[in-house]
Parts: sequence; structure tokens; C-alpha cells
Amino acid sequence: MKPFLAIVRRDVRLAFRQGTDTLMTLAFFVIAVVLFPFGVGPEPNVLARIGGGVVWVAALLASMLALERLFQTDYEDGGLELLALAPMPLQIVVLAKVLAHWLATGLPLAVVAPMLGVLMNVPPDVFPVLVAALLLGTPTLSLIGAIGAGLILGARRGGVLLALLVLPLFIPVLVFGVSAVEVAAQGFSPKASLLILGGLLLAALALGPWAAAAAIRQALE
Amino acid sequence: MKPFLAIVRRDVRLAFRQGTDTLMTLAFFVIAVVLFPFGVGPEPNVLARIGGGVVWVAALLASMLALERLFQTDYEDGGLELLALAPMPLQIVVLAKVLAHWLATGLPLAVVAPMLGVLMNVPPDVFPVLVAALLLGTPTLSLIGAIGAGLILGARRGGVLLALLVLPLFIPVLVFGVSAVEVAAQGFSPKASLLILGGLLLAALALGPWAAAAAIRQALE
Amino acid sequence: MSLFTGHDLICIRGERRVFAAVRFSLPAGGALLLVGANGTGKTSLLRLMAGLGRPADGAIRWNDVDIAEDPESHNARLHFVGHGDAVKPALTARENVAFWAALRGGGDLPSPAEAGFAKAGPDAGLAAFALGPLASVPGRYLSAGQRRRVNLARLAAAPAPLWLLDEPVSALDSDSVARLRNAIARHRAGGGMVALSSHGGLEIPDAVTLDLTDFAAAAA
Amino acid sequence: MSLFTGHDLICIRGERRVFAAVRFSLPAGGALLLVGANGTGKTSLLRLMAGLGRPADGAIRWNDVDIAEDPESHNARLHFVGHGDAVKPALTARENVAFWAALRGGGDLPSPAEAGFAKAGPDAGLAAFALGPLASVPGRYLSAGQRRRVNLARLAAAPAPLWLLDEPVSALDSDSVARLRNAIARHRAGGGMVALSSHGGLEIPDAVTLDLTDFAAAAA
Amino acid sequence: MKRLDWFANPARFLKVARAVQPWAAGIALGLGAAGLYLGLVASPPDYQQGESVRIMYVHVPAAWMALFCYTMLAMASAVALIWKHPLADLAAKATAPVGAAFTFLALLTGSLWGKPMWGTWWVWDARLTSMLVLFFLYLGYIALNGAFDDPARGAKASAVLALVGFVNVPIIKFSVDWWNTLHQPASVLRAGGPAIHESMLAPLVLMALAFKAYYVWVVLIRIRAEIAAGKIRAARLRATGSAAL
Amino acid sequence: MKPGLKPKHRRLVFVGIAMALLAAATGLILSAMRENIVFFYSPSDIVAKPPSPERRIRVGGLVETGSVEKPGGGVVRFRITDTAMTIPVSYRGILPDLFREGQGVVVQGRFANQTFAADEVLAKHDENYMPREVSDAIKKSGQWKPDAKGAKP
Ligand code: HEM
Ligand SMILES: Nc1ncnc2c1ncn2[C@@H]1O[C@H](COP(=O)(O)OP(=O)(O)OP(=O)(O)O)[C@@H](O)[C@H]1O
Ligand SMILES: Nc1ncnc2c1ncn2[C@@H]1O[C@H](COP(=O)(O)OP(=O)(O)OP(=O)(O)O)[C@@H](O)[C@H]1O
Ligand SMILES: [Mg+2]
Ligand SMILES: [Mg+2]
Repeated sequence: MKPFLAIVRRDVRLAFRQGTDTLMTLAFFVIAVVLFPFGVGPEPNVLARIGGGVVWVAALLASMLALERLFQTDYEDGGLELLALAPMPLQIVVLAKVLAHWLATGLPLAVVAPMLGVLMNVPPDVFPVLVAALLLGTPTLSLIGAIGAGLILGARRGGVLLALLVLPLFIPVLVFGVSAVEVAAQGFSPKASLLILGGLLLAALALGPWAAAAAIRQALE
Repeated sequence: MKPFLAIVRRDVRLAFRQGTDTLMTLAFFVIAVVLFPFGVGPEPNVLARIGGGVVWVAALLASMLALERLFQTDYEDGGLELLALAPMPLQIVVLAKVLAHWLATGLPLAVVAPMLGVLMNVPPDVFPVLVAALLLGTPTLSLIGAIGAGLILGARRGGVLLALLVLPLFIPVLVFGVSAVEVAAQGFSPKASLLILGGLLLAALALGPWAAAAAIRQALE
Repeated sequence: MSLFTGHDLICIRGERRVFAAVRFSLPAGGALLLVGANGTGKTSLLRLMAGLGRPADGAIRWNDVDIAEDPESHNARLHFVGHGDAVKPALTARENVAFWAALRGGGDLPSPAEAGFAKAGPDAGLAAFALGPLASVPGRYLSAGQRRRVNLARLAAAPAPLWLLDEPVSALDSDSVARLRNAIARHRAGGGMVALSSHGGLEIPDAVTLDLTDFAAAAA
Repeated sequence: MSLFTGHDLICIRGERRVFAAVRFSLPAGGALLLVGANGTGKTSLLRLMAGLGRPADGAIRWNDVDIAEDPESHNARLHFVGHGDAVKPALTARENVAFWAALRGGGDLPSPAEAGFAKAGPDAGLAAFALGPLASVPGRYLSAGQRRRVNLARLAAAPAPLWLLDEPVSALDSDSVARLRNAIARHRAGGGMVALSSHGGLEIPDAVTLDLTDFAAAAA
Repeated sequence: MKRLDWFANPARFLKVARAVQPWAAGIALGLGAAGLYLGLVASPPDYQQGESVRIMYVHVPAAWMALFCYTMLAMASAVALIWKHPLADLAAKATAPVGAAFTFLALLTGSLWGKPMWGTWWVWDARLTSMLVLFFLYLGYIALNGAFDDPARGAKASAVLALVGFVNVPIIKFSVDWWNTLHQPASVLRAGGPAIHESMLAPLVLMALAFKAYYVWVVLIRIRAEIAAGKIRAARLRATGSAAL
Repeated sequence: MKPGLKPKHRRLVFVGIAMALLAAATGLILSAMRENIVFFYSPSDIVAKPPSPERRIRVGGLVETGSVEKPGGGVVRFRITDTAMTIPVSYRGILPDLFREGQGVVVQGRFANQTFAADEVLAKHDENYMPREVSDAIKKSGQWKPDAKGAKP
């Protein structure tokens, strides 16, 4: 437990010491959402129609961007080898890094989402559902993304292609995340979608660390 | 001229040999566009309404993603110092790298855009305008992005910071790029928007290499 | 007494055999010096010893148990110092060392080498490489040799019986080389083992030398 | 005859003075050896000499003209070998060397040092560091020392009168060190200059030694 | 010239700063109170807009300050890059958050005003869009400035950004003339004199002057804080540095 | 680049090229301005080339004096004009404070059956600010010239 917490603490500290880490993910999230009205025009009813989807797509892109470097800097400075040589299973190391990453980026995304919902004309009474969906969905994104982040280490052609295969895995999270919001906006209970998001999270928890650890091990060989 | 071509040739060769840049950019582009029907639902008239905008936003995010590494790998392996020490102005070096980058990423984006237009129900008769706008717009994105790529060298958190810096500067390109497509879709002449895109490109050509060179120089100091 | 051995080792990298038929045996308190021209496989062999790669043939054993059988126990008993220094620019020198020490359970591993150092912990590590004055300087401000010393400080901060050092003296000034020589001597006196690669610049008394140039031929 | 000098140099890094009042003078055919403990500013001084940074005070001159006045001409006359090897993993050793040679105009710069090498070009560069057999191996597959040699091969591939080498022997095996020594001797015989930092391992006949440890005090 | 020497002894600047600061504070508070009284109580309602016009007394000075601060930021950045005077770095760094705050205020009051007047909080016309870009530029500046471990690097990188972003300032200023915007054209600084009646112009000018004085006040405070922080950093590095060799 | 050039001259060449590029950029953008960049179309555009009814567009002009009628149920009908052409508009919803006859507006919606069905009405505002008494005085003195600038398409 102590080494696990040491990793979480170090990574969160790095994220905050580097100060702008969390802030920048948030800023990207905000800017990506704001870009849409430029692209699709500012009709309030169209915006309201696509609002939940845009917030989700932006959250997905933001957390993907931040994920890219999850193992990269450790890989480049030789730290990843040392982490792999720590006297604990590599899966646990991965889990600690993912947890720290989520605390520093995914959690803040979920917290500010209602503000962007306002911008995109999402009805305020679905905000709790939006936040709940993001809280369940973003850790899944982090866990799946960790696999991709491991695969692109020292990437040659193969790694990149596999990483691209990971992106489509985000689609189920997106689909049910958006549907939770849409269903709630129509006044129905979003419970089914939220349950599915929870199921996806558990599945990702079960499989993600294994796959990511395998990816890291092949990168270090 | 010979050293200029040497840089262009090397960077294009690296992009194709590693396969990562071109493929990754295209794949991201395609996936980002394809995500939309999932996010906002597959209604054909909503899609057609936002189609041009979504293609542009996706192209913009894709070319931004690829930009992050424009100088990064050279910076990390010491090659950027050697490029800065080449017996030619650093602006020319920047221009060569941007040209190579555009050939490897921007050009392919413009080429595949019509395919995605089909997916998003963009009327086929505006495809030429879409491609022309992308051909004029993406080099501007690369030039502006080069400034950002230079500024973030050695910063604590690359990708997201780059997004924060360059996305606001991309907005004019996005606005006129989308307006060219929309105006054409409404049957009016897109000439004015295309002229402005051309003007933005020339202005970026005049200023971008300077600013990027200044950014690189301060990173190496 | 522990014993670290390898036999009939074949290493393949990039579809090419780097070496074949390599064997080594390292008793407690022993030292193994890997030498050889560039590209003969010193780094590769050290990584096999750490378990970062698997040999294409042959086996590496700790007390006659293949290290691949229980990689975590093997990790717990070794320190690896590679080409990368793993120094985070945003953390101070002390924070960097403290993190790696904490990761290994803070030195509460029973180890024969522990006796070699009066007491462990990040400050002991910093002191062993004269980094005390730099303790609160962020990694970003360190020169090449200073970063290397921060990396080496792990060795003293959290004891472990087996040290695997890949060209540890590169970038070190002569005082630091002397400190490293000292650290190795104390480590060995406490029963620790060390395997290191070097192109010269560090003499280790009664080390067994393994010249990998001799095994390249066998590989071709 | 050309002359490369610096006087009253002050270097500030990370808001801290690294050294002050440093001066040097390097005539054609001369060699300057920078020594000093870790962090005394060897790398920093070499970067100032290359024009990668500006001294906080003082000036560096080539034939009495400040190098900051015309950076491109200064670039044209120097080779810099730093800690990074600038070897692209996806390009072969030869492609790597050929690119850097092409960037410098393919050796058609008139230079006093040119006489030192029979002929220039990527293949000459590869030959000078015994890289011939590795010419078509991708950078990705090279060991640390092999990569360093690819980096050094630039020196012979495209002649330039001023060589600035930061710890060039690190990771080199003894044969390669001898080759580097040879290359430097030929370069100097042809009127070239060399400034290099080292923690030992490379003797340069009648080099002027500049110990930067002496100038740290002046900085505080 | 030399960052360290200046930090060691910025006495002349500090003397001036200490002398100016109370005056700036006094002017800001005094003119601000007068401007608010005239604007909110004493000035007449507009012939078309009625009472809503009072938002003008905050919106317009804030918008002017947004542009003014960015101009100062770009000038300070140019001085810092060319002459490398550390004071210019600090002035730029101190200006950025103030400018960002005024930009945000202009955006906020603008939308609050737009709802009753135009019938919408927000449209994507050239003036509003370029103003939003300005806000993002300020944010980018602040993020980039803080993104390096070495403050000197952050200062230089963000100075380059500030200069690049300056192209946006004339675009904001002239957007209302170049494009068909929903936003109105200039009322004060226009050919043919102000198109605002004196009774409304007076509080506007008072508020604008008060905002300027406030800027001087806050920036001086922030620069002094930065100098203190720099001194502490330098002392710590000196303590560790000399022994490190 | 050209090793023959002195550094100062080389710099001048570069600055010259940059200036030329910037001039060309300005030229292109200015000529585009003449092409009439549209935040909104004018009634003349619409009459000349009726857009498809599915397209949501913006039209800007002056509210024609005497054209505003409120048949009830929150519906408003009026005509907007650019003095050359006029199109009828119908709208249901809350009007901005500045909406009045003779004032510039921008309407958004769809053009079908020769009527513009607006779903949003934005009021334009000109640069004049004055107390009511002053405007009355000016009007009385006959110097009032309604500024059509706010309505210029
Ligand atoms: C979010 C919405 C708005 C933004 C971003 C905005 C932005 C600006 C900016 C940047 C300026 C300074 C222009 C300059 O110095 O030339 C300005 C000035 C002004 N704005 Fe706004 N504005 C907004 C809404 C409004 C509204 C709704 C009104 C009134 C109906 C208004 C009335 C004015 C006036 C009277 C000026 C002074 C013009 C002058 O300089 O003479 N603004 N605005
Ligand atoms: N990027 C940097 N930013 C700030 N300070 C730095 C930076 N790099 C080095 N320094 C500091 O400058 C001083 C000189 O560093 P430099 O790398 O020149 O030393 P060196 O003599 O090359 O040392 P080594 O033998 O370890 O390579 C060191 O004290 C270091 O802490
Ligand atoms: N990542 C890799 N992929 C494929 N081949 C590699 C890789 N790294 C090294 N090699 C090859 O394996 C061989 C052994 O490399 P290794 O790094 O072990 O050599 P070394 O003895 O440490 O050399 P040096 O003295 O230069 O550090 C080399 O010939 C090299 O070409
Ligand atoms: Mg090695
Ligand atoms: Mg050094």
C-alpha cells in the first residue's frame, strides 16, 4: 500500500507542481466546447440539440490528449524501467498512475462540465446526471487510454495502429454517457445508462491494468 | 536551397518511414468525425447542418495533435541544437520543417475530407470548395502551430498547453473555412472567404517563421 | 549466502544475435565487470539480469531459482542504474531520491547489504554522493553529472543486495567516481553484489571481468 | 590565421551565476580542454562558444568580430557535439550522417581544416569512426556507443574549422577513443581548433587546460 | 542588464513605486466613487435605452482596459525581448491577470447588456469573437508563463506569444468598421467627435481614468511581490549553489 | 542562404520579403471585403436569389415605418427594408428593448412562401447616446437625421 500511495502522491504532486496541468486540461475542454458554435453556427436550438454530445466529445478528446503523456515522460527519462523494477506487480503501478491521472484531470472535468452545459444550452435539471455520467465515464476513459499510452511508447508502426484501435473503445462510453444525458433531458430515468457506464468501468478496471502492463513490458524489452 | 530541400526530404521521409504522423493524423481525423453521429445522434438533417463545421473542427484538432511533435523529437535528441547551428537562418529551417509537416499531414487531410463529407451528408457539389478551403487553411494552421510548438519546448506539459496557445489563433481560419463551405452550400459564391483564407496564409507565412524561430531560440538558450 | 548465476545465455536484439553462450556467476560480495567494444551487449546483458528482458535461451538464477519465476522478489533485491537518469525536472533532488526510496518500501527489506550503510533513507543517499547542498534544487537545474549522482543516490537510500550499473561513471567528476568506488566497496563488504559495465575509469578490486567481445563471434 | 577568443565571460543559468571572468584564446591548430567538477559550467561554456546562448557579460570573438554579429557565418565554421546524439531511430546510420553533411552545404565551404581530411562526405565520416559495417543499420538498433560514433562522424563528413565537443568520449570504447584522438590530431594539423570538455580518458597533446572550478568562486 | 544584479538592488524602482502607489490608489478610489455616483445616480437615462445605459459606465472602460492592458503587455514583452530588462518581464507578468480580469468583465457586462438591448446574450460577430480570442490569449499567456521551472524561460516564451497575439488588438478595434457586426461602431473615439452627450460622457471618462489608476496601483503591488519572491529564490539558490560546486 | 550577403543586408532582404507578403495579405483581405462578407444578407439579396426554405439564414435591415402589427397571441408582423427591397417577417416571441420602427434589426429564420418566418430578432444599436430631452430638442429643431448606418447591410 505504501508504494502505491507513493506513486499516487508523486504523480498528483507533479501534476499540481507543474501547476498548469489540471488547469490546461480544463482550458482545452472549455476551448474545444467553445469551438463548436464557431463550427456549426450559433443557433440555440441546434446547440441545445447537440449540447450533451459536444460536452462529452470534448471531455473525451481532452482526457485523451492528457493521456498521451501518461507513461511517456517516465519512459523517456528511464523512470519507467525503475517503476517496472519496483517490488510490486506492474498492474498495481499502472493503477496508481491512472488513479493519479484521473484525480488531476478527469475529476476536474466532471466538476466544470455543468458550466459548459450552460454555454451549450443544456437544461440545468440534467446537470446532476451529466456529472454522474462523467464521474463514471472518465475513469473508464483513463483506464482504456492507459492501454493506448502504453502501446505508443517507443512507437513504431504497430504501436500507433493499436493505439488507434483503442480510440474506438471509447465509443461505448460516449454512447451511453450521451444517452444518459439525453434520456434525462427527456424526463425519463437515466438509470439504465448509468448502470451500463458503471459496468464498463468495472470491466475496464479488471482488464485495463493487465493490458497496459503488458504493453509497457513489451516497450521496455 | 540544397540544405532547405535536405530538411524537407528528411522530415517527409521520417514521417512516412515511421508511419506514425500521417496515419495517426488521418485516423484521428476520421475517428473524430465519426464520433459525432454517436454524440449527437444520426439524424441526417442535423448532421448536414453541422457537417461542414464538424469536418473543419476535426481537421483543426487533428493537425494540432500532429503539431505537438513538430520540434519536440528534435529537441529531445539534441537535433534541434544542430539545426539551429546550421549555416542558414533559423526561419528557413522552420519553413522547411513546416513544409514537410504540411506535406505529411495537412495535404492528406484535405484529400480525404470529401469522404468524410459524404459521411456527414455535406452536399457533393461543395466538395471542391471544402477541399480548396482546407488546402488554403491547413498550411496556415501549420505555420501558426509552429509558433506554439516552439513555445512549448521544455515546458512541463506539452500537448494541452499547445492547444491552449494555438486554438484561439486558429479561430479565424476556422470561421472563414466554415463560412466558405456554408456560403457555397447556400448557393452563393465563396470567393470572399477563400480570399481571406489566402490572405491569412500569406500573413502567416510572413510572421510565423519569425515567431517560431524566436521561440526555438529561447528554448535552446 | 546468496548466489546469482546465468548460463548459456543468448541475447537477440533487432532480429540479430548479440551474444551467445555467455555465463556468469556472482557470489555474495562479488563484483562482475562487463567490458567489450561498443555494441557487444553490455547493456543488453545487464537488462537481462534485471529481468527487463528474457534471454532467447539459457537462464538466470538467484540461489538456483529462475528469476523469471518470481519477478517481484527479484525486483525487490536489485537496483538498476541505466542510461536514463529518471530525475523529474519539477521535483527537487531530495524529492526525487525520496520517491524511489519510498517505492522500495523505505528500506525495511531485510537484506545482507544493509549492514554496509550506517543507515538508509533519502538523506543517507544524498550524503553518499555529496548532494546535500543540492537537496532542495529542482531537477531541471542540475547538470549532467549532478543528475547522474541523483540517480546513483538511490543505491544508498534504499539498500538492495544486487546492484546492476550500466556505465555508472559516465559524466561523473573524479570526486564522484571516488565516492562511487567507496559505496561499492562498502556494499560488497556487507555481502552485496555488483555487476557493472564500463569503458574504464573505475577500478574495482578483485572483480571478475567478462569481455563480451569474446562472445560476439559465437553469435555470428 | 584565425583566432577564437572570449573574455570576461559571465554565465547565468536558472537565475544563478555559474561562472564569471572566464577568458580563453584559441589559435588555429590549438586545443582547449575544459575540466572541472560537475556543475561548474563546462557544457554551459561550450554552448556559449557555439552561440546557442549569449553570455550575460563579456564577448566571444572570431578574428576580433563578435560572433553574435553574424551568427550564420559562425554556424558555418563550427561543429557542436553535445549530450544528445541527434540520431533518428528510423534512419540508417548513413542517412543520419548524410543529412547533417548535406545541411552544411556538403563540404564546399572553404576552410583551413579541410586539408586535414583526404576527402569529406558521409562515407568518409562513417569510415573515420569505423561505422562502415553499420552504415545500413537503423539508428534504433544502435547501442549507446554506436550512436555516439554516428554523432561524431559528422566531424569528418563535413569539415569545419572549429570543433566544440562536450564529453565526446562518454560511452566510447577504447578503439573509438583512439579514432577520435586521431581525428582531432589530423584536424589540428590542418589548422583546425578544438574545444572539448572531459572528465578524463582522452589525452590531447599540448592542449590548454581551463579548470572551471577556479571561476565558480568569482561567481558567488 | 543582468537579471541577478537588478534583483539584488532594485532600489530605485522601489523608491518610485512606493511614492506612486498611494497616489494611484487615491485617484482610483476617488475618481471611481465620483464616476459611479455620476453614472448610476446623477446622469440621465438614454433616449432609447432608458436605464440600461448605465451598464455602459462599466462595460466601456473595462473594454478599453482590456485593449490597453494587452498593448502594455505587448510593449513590455518587446522591451523584455530586445533590451532584456527584468523590470519589463515583471511588468508583463503583472499585467496579464489584470488584463484578463478586465476582458472578462467586458465580456460579462457586454452580455448582460446585450440581452435586453439586442435580444441575445451572445452572437458570433467579429467584435465579440475577437474579444473572446483576446481573453484566451491572456489565459494562454498566463499558462505559458507558469509552465516552466525556470521563470526566465517562462517570461521569454510568453513574451513571444504576447507579441504574436498583438495582431488581434487592431482587429478588435476595427472589427466594427470592417465587418457587419451586431455590436455598434465607436461612440467616443470617432471621426467627428463623441456621439455621446456630455452628461453621459463625463461619468464615462471619470470611470475610464479610475480604471487606469487602478491598473497602476495593482501592477505596482504585483511587481513588488514578484521582486520579493525573486530575492528569496536568488538567496536560496546562492545558499545551495555555491556549496554545490 | 546567400553566403555572399552581409548579415545586415541579408536581414534587410528577409524583412523585405516579409513586408511584401504582408502587403499581399492585406490586399487579398481588402479585396475580400469588397466581396461583401456577410454576417447577414440584405432583403435585396433574398429577393434576387431566394434561398432554399430548409436553410436557416440571417437578414438585416430597417423595420419599415408603419409596418408593425400585433395580431395577438404574441405574434408580431413587420416588414424589413434596405430601402431598395422589402420583405415581410413574422415572429413570435419577446422583442428586444430597442426594437422599434425605423430601427435596424437582424432577423434569423427561414424564408418560405415569400415570407420570412423569424425565430429570433436581434436589434441593432447605433453609436448615439443622449438624454431624452436632448433628443426631443434636436427633433423639434428639425436637425434630426436618422442614422441609417445601423441598418446598412
Ligand atoms: C459580450 C458582448 C460585448 C463585447 C465583447 C463588447 C466589446 C467591446 C469592446 C472590445 C469595446 C472597445 C472598443 C474600442 O475601444 O474601440 C466596446 C466598446 C463599446 N461597447 Fe461593447 N461589447 C459587448 C456588448 C455591448 C453592448 C450590448 C453594447 C450596447 C448596446 C455595447 C456598447 C459599447 C459601447 C457604447 C462602446 C464604446 C465605443 C467607443 O469606444 O466609442 N457593447 N465593446
Ligand atoms: N537548464 C538549466 N537551467 C538552469 N540551470 C541549469 C541548467 N542546466 C544547468 N544548470 C546549472 O548550471 C550549472 C552548470 O551546468 P553545466 O551543465 O554547464 O555543468 P557541467 O560543467 O557541464 O557539469 P557536468 O560535468 O555535470 O556535465 C549547474 O550548476 C547547473 O545546476
Ligand atoms: N532496441 C534495440 N533493438 C534492436 N537492437 C538493439 C537495440 N539496442 C541495441 N541493439 C543492438 O544490440 C547490440 C548490443 O547493444 P548494447 O546496447 O547491449 O551494447 P553495449 O555493449 O551496451 O554497447 P555500448 O558500449 O555502446 O553501450 C548492438 O549491436 C545493438 O546494435
Ligand atoms: Mg550500453
Ligand atoms: Mg556537462
